Amino acid sequence: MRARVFVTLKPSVFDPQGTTVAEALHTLGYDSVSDVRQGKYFELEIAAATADEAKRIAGEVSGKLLANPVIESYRIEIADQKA
Amino acid sequence: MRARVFVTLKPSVFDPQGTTVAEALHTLGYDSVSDVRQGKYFELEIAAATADEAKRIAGEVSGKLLANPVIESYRIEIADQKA
Amino acid sequence: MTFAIVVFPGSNCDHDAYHAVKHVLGANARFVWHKETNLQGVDCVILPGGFAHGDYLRTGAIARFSPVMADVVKFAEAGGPVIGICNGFQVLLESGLLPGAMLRNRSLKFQCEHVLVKVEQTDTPFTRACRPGQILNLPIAHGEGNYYAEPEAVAQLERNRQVIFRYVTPAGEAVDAGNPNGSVANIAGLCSDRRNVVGLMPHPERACESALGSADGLVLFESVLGAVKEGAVHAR
Amino acid sequence: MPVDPQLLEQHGLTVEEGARIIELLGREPSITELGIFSVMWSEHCSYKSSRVHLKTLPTTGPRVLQGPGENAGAVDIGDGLAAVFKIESHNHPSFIEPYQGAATGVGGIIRDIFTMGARPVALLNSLRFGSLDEPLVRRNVEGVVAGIAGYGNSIGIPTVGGEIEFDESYAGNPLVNVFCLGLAKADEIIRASATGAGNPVFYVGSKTGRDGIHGATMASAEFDEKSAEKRPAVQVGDPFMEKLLLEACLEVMHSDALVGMQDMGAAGLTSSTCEMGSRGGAGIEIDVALVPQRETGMTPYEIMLSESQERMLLVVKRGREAEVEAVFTKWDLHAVRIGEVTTDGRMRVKHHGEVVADIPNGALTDNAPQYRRPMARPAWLDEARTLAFDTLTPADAGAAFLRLLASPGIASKRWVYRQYDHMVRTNTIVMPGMGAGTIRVKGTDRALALSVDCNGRFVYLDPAAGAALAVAEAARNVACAGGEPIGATNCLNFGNPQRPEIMWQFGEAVRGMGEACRALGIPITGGNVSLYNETDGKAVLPTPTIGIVGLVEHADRVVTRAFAEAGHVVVLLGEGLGELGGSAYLKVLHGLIRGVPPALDLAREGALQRLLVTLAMERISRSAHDCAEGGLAVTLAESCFDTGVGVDVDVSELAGPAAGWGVIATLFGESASRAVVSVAPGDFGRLDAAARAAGVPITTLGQTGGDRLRIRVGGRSVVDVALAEAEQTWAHAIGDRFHRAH
Ligand SMILES: Nc1ncnc2c1ncn2[C@@H]1O[C@H](COP(=O)(O)OP(=O)(O)O)[C@@H](O)[C@H]1O
Ligand SMILES: [Mg+2]
Repeated sequence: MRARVFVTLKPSVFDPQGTTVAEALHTLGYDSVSDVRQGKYFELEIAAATADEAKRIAGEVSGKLLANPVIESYRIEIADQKA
Repeated sequence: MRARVFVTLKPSVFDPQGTTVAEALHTLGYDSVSDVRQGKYFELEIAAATADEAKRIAGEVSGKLLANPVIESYRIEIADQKA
Repeated sequence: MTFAIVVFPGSNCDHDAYHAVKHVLGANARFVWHKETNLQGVDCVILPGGFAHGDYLRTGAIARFSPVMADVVKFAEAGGPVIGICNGFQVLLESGLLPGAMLRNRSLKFQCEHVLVKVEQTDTPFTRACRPGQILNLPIAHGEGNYYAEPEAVAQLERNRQVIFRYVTPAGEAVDAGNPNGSVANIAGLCSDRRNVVGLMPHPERACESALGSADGLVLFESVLGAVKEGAVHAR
Repeated sequence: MPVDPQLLEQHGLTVEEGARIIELLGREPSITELGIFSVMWSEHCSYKSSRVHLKTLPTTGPRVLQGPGENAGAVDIGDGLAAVFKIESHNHPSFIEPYQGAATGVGGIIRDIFTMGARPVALLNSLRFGSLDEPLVRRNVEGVVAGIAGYGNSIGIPTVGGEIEFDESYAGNPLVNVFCLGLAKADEIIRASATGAGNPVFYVGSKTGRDGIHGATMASAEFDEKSAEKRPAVQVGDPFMEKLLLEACLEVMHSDALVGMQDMGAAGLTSSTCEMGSRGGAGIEIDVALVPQRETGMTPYEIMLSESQERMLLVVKRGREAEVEAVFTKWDLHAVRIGEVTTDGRMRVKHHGEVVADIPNGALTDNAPQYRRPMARPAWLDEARTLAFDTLTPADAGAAFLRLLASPGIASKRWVYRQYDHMVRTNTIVMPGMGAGTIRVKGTDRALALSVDCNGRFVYLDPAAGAALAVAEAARNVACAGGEPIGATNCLNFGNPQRPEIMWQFGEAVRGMGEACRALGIPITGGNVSLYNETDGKAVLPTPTIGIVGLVEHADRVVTRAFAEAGHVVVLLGEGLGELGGSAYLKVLHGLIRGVPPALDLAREGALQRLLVTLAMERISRSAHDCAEGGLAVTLAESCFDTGVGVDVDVSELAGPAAGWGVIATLFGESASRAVVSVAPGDFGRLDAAARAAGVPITTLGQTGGDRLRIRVGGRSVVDVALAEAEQTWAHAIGDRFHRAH
């Protein structure tokens, strides 16, 4: 089963990359883009019987390794079943 | 309007980060995870009248700046309308 | 002869390049701020190492939109010699002046160390003073120097003899043991199809004086100095 | 607002301190004022437990241009130039978030240097972690090293040296101390003071968010389960912003439009506003509504206490604003006027014109509490200082030798420094791993040799002696390279000062450090104190790290640790007394931190250091390496590595009986004031004469050459290994403990 994990900085945490990208976009003339936040995106192939099980494994893995709980939060989607 | 952009390495490109994450997961005992690909994830706030317009802008921005077409591809979703 | 050293916000080897060409080589050098739009009067352009725009997003991704880059492209298209070192190489890749892209080092770590690099081609303005097959001891210092291009693109680079530097072992072999970062075909540096634009990950400007551990990098700057003096290369 | 005990406790203040605030203000403080007092009176900013001791350190000397009291110290290095340097800790943040904690530590110390008008040119770091066998410790190490690399590499300042040690006591409380050195024209040093009533105060750099609120108080509290809750306080570093700030500030300083500037580090806008006013004998009034903000709805309290990184406060001459603004604009930065200098000696904070805090500067600085905390020699110390050799079986010398080379404290640190750009700026003439990190000073003949050191085991067993030994070792390191030690900075890492035994360790260490620096003529021009380094009531090994700057007269005569070629004569300078107390041998082979640390005779130490400088500058020594961790055997091995020149020595003259503790003590004892030096045979006479003239004992051990490492006692080889094998063991011990070998 295919799991997608989105890791983003917690809202209160400063995102210098996003800020710099937003500035670059303004320099390029994209003034309609007002805010950019940059995060990480993972695709995992998980051998699991059910979507719930895949989600559980993805959650564990995210909490332990993919995301840094001190500054980041994560969200999981299982390919054929958004959650 | 909120746009989400996913940038991933093209399938043909070796992903050193994903490979390392997969190895680390196996060390931690997660043998059910067989393949990991790591990409980037952006959230953009775009001032646009319609979702289509937001999508057009996000597409331009991704093609020009957020993704490097030599190695990466991208996908866009507008917050309230998955695409 | 005058070198232009482009300074992007976040460049940090600009002063090192300046020191090498001005105080070691004895040529003229001037800094060109990235917002300037005129390279007039320069004979060679150096895009120095560093972290332009913090290397945020991707190395070189934002720098290639700097105003000065339009003139750098013009200068290159007119045949002028351009060298991108480390971050400068990454900017050349992003701006399409050289083909391919950089991935993270396969160690996933920044690596700073001396490596051995073999000169594969001596018909570029930056290698013409080298012996064919000469092995240079040069430092690298990068986190994303793992050169990648699609197999057909690499084949074309090889056909056109555009691979001018390769990482090698002390025995001079371009095998995995000599490859510090995972670059395809051990590629350490390239030239454009017209051969006047050169990019490389190692830092020749850090290896121009024996007090710094190696003076092997000086030959690149001597090469271009000779090429310009003899009129072998210039922007027309 | 009435201050109740609970509110005070949340602010890390005692009831007595609360009463004192009311007395100083003559009224109840507002919440913003209470926040301001809490950070300014925190241990981190007020040095309330340590100041009485720090006052005893030697801080003056003919070369000192700036002693303690400014953002960094400065010493004269000739040619009209000053070396500006300081060390700082970021221990607690680096435990909570290793990458960002270490990265922002680097960012902070760099700001301290360029705030003085100096261009930062070198970084070093001193790190302590738990055992590398623990997966969590390894992650911590990876994060900290990557964070230091991420920040330093990006901003383009080489990390030219440092140290890293491992001991279980640091598992829950690693130490991350970062040293930075910059160069300035001696007559252009900028002070962080605000003068000239009516001069505008500018804010420049990153916008202010809710980052790190109460970071300074966090750095002043020990860890327990509850500290996890303080996590949202984590700050994220932006080296790119700092690079812009660095270039812009240095450019602004070249105009004379600037009056003073200060970075906003710990305690952010609060400490910068109050300290600048206080140093200038003036006051500062600001309106926090004018402060650029990243988040919405921030209160004056939050704005004043935020520890967002990469921000500076500047005082500019009235009428010269446009010049300064133009420089920042060039670097894509905005300088924002947030207030002005006043004459009344107060820190006045407004919010949309309404006064929210109004405090005399003195109440926050000079009148901050000072404690002479009780001290007591720990009851366990006598026991720890006894070493019953008859209960131990000495290890086989050859096996012990390899075990020591493979122990992370002694093994090659290449896995660490390979991640640091140590060559950028093209000044580094002695790379990390080859001795004291040495940078040439372009435009002069000179170089600076830099070293940071501390052996926590020695300090634990005898704080005064241990701290003195740290000074001796750091100074000896720079002397080996050919540098005369001319200035020092310290970072004093200890446990909870409210425990008398910790306070005793602290007081003793400061005393020992002061004595050593005085005897060796090395002024301490600044430093940093980090207390409360404890986990669940267990303190780290007391770790008073010292950073020393050595001045090398001729850069082209610098000497490294490695044997240059075969056929050179190898000598030992100084005397081995076979002292095993606190040694790496006891720790690694027997798991013990016990005994009495080596004796230190400061007069002999000084003589040795002067001799080492002479030998290098007169081109007599071809290599020089000080004997420290692992003793003579490890020193000899390290002298062989990297150049691959073997060695064959006979230590009979030094050894006691040829078996048992005599050999072990000779090979692995860590007696002070020793160095292994090699010379070309033709230069031996000059060496011998110089050593005799200096009154330094000299013993010829053997010579360099071959591909083995052989140490003999009498006719018998006690260590005899292929150099390649020993070097492999040493080179890969740390890297192999991490996942990827590449
Ligand atoms: N251990 C010490 N020895 C000598 N001086 C010290 C020590 N610790 C701190 N100082 C001095 O006290 C002053 C305040 O230090 P600190 O609060 O760390 O500075 P900042 O907050 O500006 O970084 C500095 O001048 C510093 O040099
Ligand atoms: Mg400071």
